[in-house]
Amino acid sequence: MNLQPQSQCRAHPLISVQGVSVVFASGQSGSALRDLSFDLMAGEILGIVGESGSGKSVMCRAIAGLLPPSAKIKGQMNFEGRPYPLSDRRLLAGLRGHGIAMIFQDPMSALDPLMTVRRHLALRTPGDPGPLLTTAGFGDPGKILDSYPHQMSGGQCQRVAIACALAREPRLLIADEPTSALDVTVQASILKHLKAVAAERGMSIIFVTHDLAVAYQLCNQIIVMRNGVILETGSAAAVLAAPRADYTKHLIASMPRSRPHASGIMPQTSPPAGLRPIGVPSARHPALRLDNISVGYKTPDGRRFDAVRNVSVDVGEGEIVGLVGESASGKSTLAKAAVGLVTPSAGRISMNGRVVDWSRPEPSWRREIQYIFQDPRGALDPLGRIVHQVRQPLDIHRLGDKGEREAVARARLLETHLDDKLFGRKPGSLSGGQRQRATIARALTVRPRVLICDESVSALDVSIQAKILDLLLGLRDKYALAILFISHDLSVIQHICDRVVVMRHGKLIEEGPTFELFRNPTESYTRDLIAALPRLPDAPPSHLSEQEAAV
Amino acid sequence: MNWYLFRLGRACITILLLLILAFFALAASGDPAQILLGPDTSQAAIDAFREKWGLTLPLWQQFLIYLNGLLHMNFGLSYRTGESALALVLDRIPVTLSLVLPTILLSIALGVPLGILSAMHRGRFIDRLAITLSVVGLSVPSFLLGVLAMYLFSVKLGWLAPSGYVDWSSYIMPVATLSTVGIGTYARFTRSAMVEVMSRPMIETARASGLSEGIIHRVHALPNALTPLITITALEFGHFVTYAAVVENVFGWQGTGSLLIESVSARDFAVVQAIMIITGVTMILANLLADLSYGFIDPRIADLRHRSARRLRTVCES
Amino acid sequence: MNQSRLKAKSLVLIVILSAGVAALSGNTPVFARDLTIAVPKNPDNLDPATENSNPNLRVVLSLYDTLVRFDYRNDGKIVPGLATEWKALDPKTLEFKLRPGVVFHNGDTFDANDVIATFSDVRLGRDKSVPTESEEFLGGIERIKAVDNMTVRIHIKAVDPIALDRFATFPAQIISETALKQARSYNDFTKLDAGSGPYALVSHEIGGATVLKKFDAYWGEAQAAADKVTFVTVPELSTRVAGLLSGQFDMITEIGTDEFLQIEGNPNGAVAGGPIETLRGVIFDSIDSPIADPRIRHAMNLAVDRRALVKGLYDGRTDVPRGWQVKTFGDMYLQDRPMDAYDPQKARELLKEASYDGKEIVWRTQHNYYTKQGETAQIVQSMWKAVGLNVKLEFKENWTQVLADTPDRAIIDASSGAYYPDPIGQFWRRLGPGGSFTKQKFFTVSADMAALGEELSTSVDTGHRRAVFAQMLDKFDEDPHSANFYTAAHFIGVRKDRLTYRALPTEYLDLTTTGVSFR
Amino acid sequence: MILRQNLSPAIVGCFCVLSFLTVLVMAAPWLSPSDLSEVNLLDRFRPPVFMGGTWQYPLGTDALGRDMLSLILRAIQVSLTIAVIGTIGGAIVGTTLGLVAAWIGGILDAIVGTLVDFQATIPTLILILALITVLPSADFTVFVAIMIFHGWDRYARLARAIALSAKSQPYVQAQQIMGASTFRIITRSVLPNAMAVLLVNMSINFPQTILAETTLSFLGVGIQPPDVSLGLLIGIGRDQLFNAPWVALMPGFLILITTISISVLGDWARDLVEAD
Repeated sequence: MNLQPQSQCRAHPLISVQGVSVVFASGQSGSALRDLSFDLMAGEILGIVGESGSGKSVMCRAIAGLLPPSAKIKGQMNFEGRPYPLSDRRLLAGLRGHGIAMIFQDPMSALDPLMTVRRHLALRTPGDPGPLLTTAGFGDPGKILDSYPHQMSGGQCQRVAIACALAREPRLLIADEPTSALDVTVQASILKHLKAVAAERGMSIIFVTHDLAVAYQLCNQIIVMRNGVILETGSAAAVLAAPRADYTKHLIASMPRSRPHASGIMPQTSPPAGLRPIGVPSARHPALRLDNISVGYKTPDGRRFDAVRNVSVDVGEGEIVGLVGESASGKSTLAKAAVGLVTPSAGRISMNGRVVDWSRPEPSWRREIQYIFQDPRGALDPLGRIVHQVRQPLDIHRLGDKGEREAVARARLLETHLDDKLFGRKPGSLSGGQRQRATIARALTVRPRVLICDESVSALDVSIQAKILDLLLGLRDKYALAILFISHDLSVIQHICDRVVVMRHGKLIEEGPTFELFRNPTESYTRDLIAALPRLPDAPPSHLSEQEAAV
Repeated sequence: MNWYLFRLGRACITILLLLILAFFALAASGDPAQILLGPDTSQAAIDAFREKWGLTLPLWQQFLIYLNGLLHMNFGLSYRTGESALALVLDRIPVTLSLVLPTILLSIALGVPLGILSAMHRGRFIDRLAITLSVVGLSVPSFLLGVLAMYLFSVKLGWLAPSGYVDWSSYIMPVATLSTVGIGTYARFTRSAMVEVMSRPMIETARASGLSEGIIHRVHALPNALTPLITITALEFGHFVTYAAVVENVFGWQGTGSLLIESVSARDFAVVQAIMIITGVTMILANLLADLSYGFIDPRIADLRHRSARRLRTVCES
Repeated sequence: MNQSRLKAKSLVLIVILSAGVAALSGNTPVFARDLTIAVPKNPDNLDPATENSNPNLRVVLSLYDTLVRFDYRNDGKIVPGLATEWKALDPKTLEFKLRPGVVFHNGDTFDANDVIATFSDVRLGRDKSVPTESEEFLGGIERIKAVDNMTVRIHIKAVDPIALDRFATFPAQIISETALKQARSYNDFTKLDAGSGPYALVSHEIGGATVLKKFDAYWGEAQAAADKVTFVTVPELSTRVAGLLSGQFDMITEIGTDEFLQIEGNPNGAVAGGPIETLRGVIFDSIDSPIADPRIRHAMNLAVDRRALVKGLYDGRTDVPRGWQVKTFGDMYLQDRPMDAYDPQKARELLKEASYDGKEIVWRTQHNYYTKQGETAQIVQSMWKAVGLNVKLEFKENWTQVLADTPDRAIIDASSGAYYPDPIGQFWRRLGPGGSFTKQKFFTVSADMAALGEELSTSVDTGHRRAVFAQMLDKFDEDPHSANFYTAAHFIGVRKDRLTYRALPTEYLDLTTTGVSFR
Repeated sequence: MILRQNLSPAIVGCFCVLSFLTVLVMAAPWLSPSDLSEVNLLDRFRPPVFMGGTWQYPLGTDALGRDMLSLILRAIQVSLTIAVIGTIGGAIVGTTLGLVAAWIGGILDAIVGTLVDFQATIPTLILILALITVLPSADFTVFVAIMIFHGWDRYARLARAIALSAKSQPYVQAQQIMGASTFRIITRSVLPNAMAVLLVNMSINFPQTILAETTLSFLGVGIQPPDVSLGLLIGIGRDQLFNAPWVALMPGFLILITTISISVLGDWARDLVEAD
């Protein structure tokens, strides 16, 4: 499949890739590529979109010559008019730096911990590092030059990595999910700088992302990939506004977006019958009440550092309360305090009107509140079979005999729509979505009244994310669950929550019903957050239920 | 500052444990009078000996007297010779060090490149060969190797003097024998450290921004893989000292190790204690030094120190 | 040790630390008449009265003289030493005429005062101020008087047939009075070169080398054979052998017969030595032990095939003893006594008679305190097993553990040197009522035996004493408190391209011209 | 899948060596041609068949005329038993202390930490040397018990680190939230997951234990005759290395192949663990 160049300004593409196939010696067919081709003009930004395992990273590494020796590569590329067989890693290595440069997802581990920023840059260019850093988005490069990576934030590290990549003035920058691990405001700023650099230097960018909205905001061209093949190519606007492939449509439909009443997965911001109307806090019977909670640590120099300061949050029965904030805002600490993983230095926690003190827990309390972690991989014991792990809370609380427990566990797993063939498996052989279903099933085994979801869908692909959110909503309705939903992703929050609490630097800064808060944020910080949110065009139509059936 | 205090406190407790162990364990193990004077000795001579060395006092009093002496840098007198135990040990330390230091240097000089070579060719023949060599180095008892080497180079070929110090060539066999273990250890350590570092994202980032493999190995991989080498060396120092005892014995060198073996079997308390204390203190200092120098190389170490300091506080508070 | 020395040493340490590799001692130039001897251990101190171990005995003959001496090369006859003549004034008084013109290594001239100092209570530790092993040997001295400057008279407490012998060997080595006075403490003294022997001390390092040099002013005919002698400590046997074969050492001590083939197979290697005046065996605990019944002990003695031991372990190069005696006894040696019998059949019968029920008998031994100790123990154990004795070997670290008087103590290793060529110096010293084993409650000496022993100790008539000794040995066989396995042997490896060595039948090493001749 | 891929001939070989040795250990009592204490003074130092000896003593005899085949069978049994028990014992002691220290923290953690520091500070062999000489009789059981001291600190360090990281693992926190007891969490979750790492460490520790035994036997404080171990055989045979090399070299070779096998398998196991 060939992408017809849209740009008219040059006759020849900067890079033209033809017939790339990659097979891994170990036989991991999932990440192999099958016969890909595309062109990219100088100065253009190409977005490669796809869910995990679609092969987008493999392709970028193939172009950059960074695939491990175990990968068998076929195909070739033309770069600035010269042909390069992609199997010749040595030849490709010669291209890196001045021809092609690449940056990666995890900025904290991208830099050498033993080197200052200055040395990082000096290794790559003899020139003055200052302007380079300015290009990468540092306002005052002098401040950062002598810092070590561990002294910088993730966003700063990524900017340094970008500066390193740009040091030899590459013609093409490949960026593999460079902002996925960053806060949304930082992401916005980095995207802005990348776009500016591309324009200024006439440099091309291949931008890999799982986030359609990011791709839409940044890219001229978009490639949609799945299972190692290109499903769709075209200009960003065209692909997103009028997707041709079913998969693309499904992806777009799965995106949590700021259109509250659009589809089946959209949050029921209008309250279920018999419950309080939206936007009125604490009218319902509060299932979980966090009252003036503070959590303090001591810093190395002996001062006290409050991760959470006097935060009060109520979650009513059948209510989903979103807790938003960027990294280190204290939202996770607050959630952990609620279940006793962290001891609050002040404040009171009560469940269903009863004050609980986790330092002297009663077994029955443990059954009333459950917690779902971000990474479903880590939340399950890698050695235990799924059904046994779901049964575990019953084992711990010695509820019922063995047969009953097994039956309950299976019932819960079915409730989360997990295929019963998987019940006897170990987590390793399950996908992320399946694992998250299992952890949800486990949390529900003891029929808790309160559920805390700590970034529970952040690690999942967007289509799976949509399904899990749907599942949560369903369960909420069925059991009148009170859910405290923590996320840095405002679009997800917008989807699912009745009410939103915004935290920053450990303090609660704003609170309100979802719809109103998003439409009319009072705090400037909230406004920044919302503004930084990458958005898709408001056009596309489809109904997710149909899409889901189709996929 | 807290970190230093914390480390210092730990070190002091360790030394105290050491003293207690050295004193009471050895005291429980046999009557030095009987051991030193032999089987034919008359009771009178034994009594005289006990009286002379204060062995008739209760143990705890002997211990307190000993501790008090230590405070005045008095490690006691050797029962065997009546000389200062410290002087005896200090006399021997240069010998052991003159074996151990070249050994460490040689082990690093050969083991580290071997490990790097191995890591660079991971899974290939050269890697397997290097691993096998290092395991062989670790597995052959050093005394056996020593005797074999001596037979070959001294008796058969007549190249080297088999024992003691004659000239610089006397170092060849003992140091080579001792180094087999060290080379194996360093090679294995370096290999796994290099393999680990080379799999870090920062290596891919460096490649992706156009740095050559040579620069990456030299500038990124090596420093990161080798910083822990300092700690390893500090810990390995103890192993070297132990194996030096065996090698000293085989090659007839009068070092601390052979002194220890003599003194343990003779129950020459003061000397054994002095050796254990000096070895222990040296190890503690070596570890401290390693930690300190680590701080110069790895900027993250400051955080580590803060973390230990925090742990100390939790200990104190609880 | 004083502060400045400590500082100096620390300084040395620092220098060496920074240099990495340091020269330890000067490279010794090789002279034709230098002798390097590798020994497993060097003595901890050089006072002959402190210790009578192999390491000491190897060195003291070169450093010290005695008033009289045994001429080991001539049937152990007593010959003049520092005394030119002597006579017994009465059975309890000995008078020695001292040799004029003798100088000590420290320049002091020998006279009666030195003899008096040597046998003084202070020096011999009889006031218990210093630990020495003199009591058993010289405890019989009552007083010493100088008749004149070159004559001393020694009074002993009781009649003693070997009174003169006692001044011929350990621990009667004469020391300089000046040295004794100069020494600020006993420990100082043990490091001093206080003798008048053919060699003078150059240096003595604890656990390290001991270096001697020829003493030019030596009075005797047999002068030091070498200009310089270095005793190097080399604990490992194979290292000593390698050193000898590669020419690093001129002599090595404490080798076994298994090394002969290798040493003698080398064109430059030779072996000297043979049996010495020491018996190797075990001591039985006959009080409160599974072998309290004398028949069992008798059986044990009968079950040991000593010929096989000597042939197997010593390649036939030592002797099977004829009872508790060694050839150096001279007149007192009972030649016609049979060798210790090997009769397993009778042993089994005795065990049956004693109704021995296979109870475990513990034998405490050590690895290598004595030459071939562990091997001997394992071989004898299997011999005992063959007649039905259940002997368990326990290897111990040191003498405290070996001697500990716990209920399981039954057999321990021992060796008994004939310091004086007489049964009193060996058999009765070890097994009589005054010996250490009686004190440590291994056995009691029967009244009959004690009476015989008294007779042996006080009679001066050789014929009568021989008869008494024979009687004692017969009696002992019936109720043995010990078993001897073989006469101990010392073998010395020699570079025959450099020298020949004529060994003495003792643990002493003769480094004078009578012992060593260079090629 | 991973298993099949990495099964090189070398690894299969190592497996075979270890299995063969294990079988020998099991069958030693039946295979031994003669009693250990059977001394034959007339047959000292008979060479093995492959060095020109006779089939009466397939592997020759030692200085006491004992049959080397019987000695070596017993020696393998003794050495492997010591190494296995020492390694497992050290693993149990160290792991327990490390886990408990990390989980309970506070003073206990400080105590265990100090003990670990102490162990790391004093060269282990020197410590064992001191311990062995203290004990009135160093028989087999005592010796094995002492070998536990060899390397427990590494397990303690590892287990402590594992437990500390496990404490922040979601699946462990999940169990805390479910209300599981500490004991349950440690035994059911932390330990099984730490097993792989601990096993790899055991494969490193095992050869070291064998070598420690060898060194101690060389110094005369290891296994006591008439019993034998591989180390003791080398120790005894070293004096006769020139005229009867088989006495020391055969056990030396056995130690070599055993430790190489274990190390290779350990490396392989570590690769498996890391691949996960």
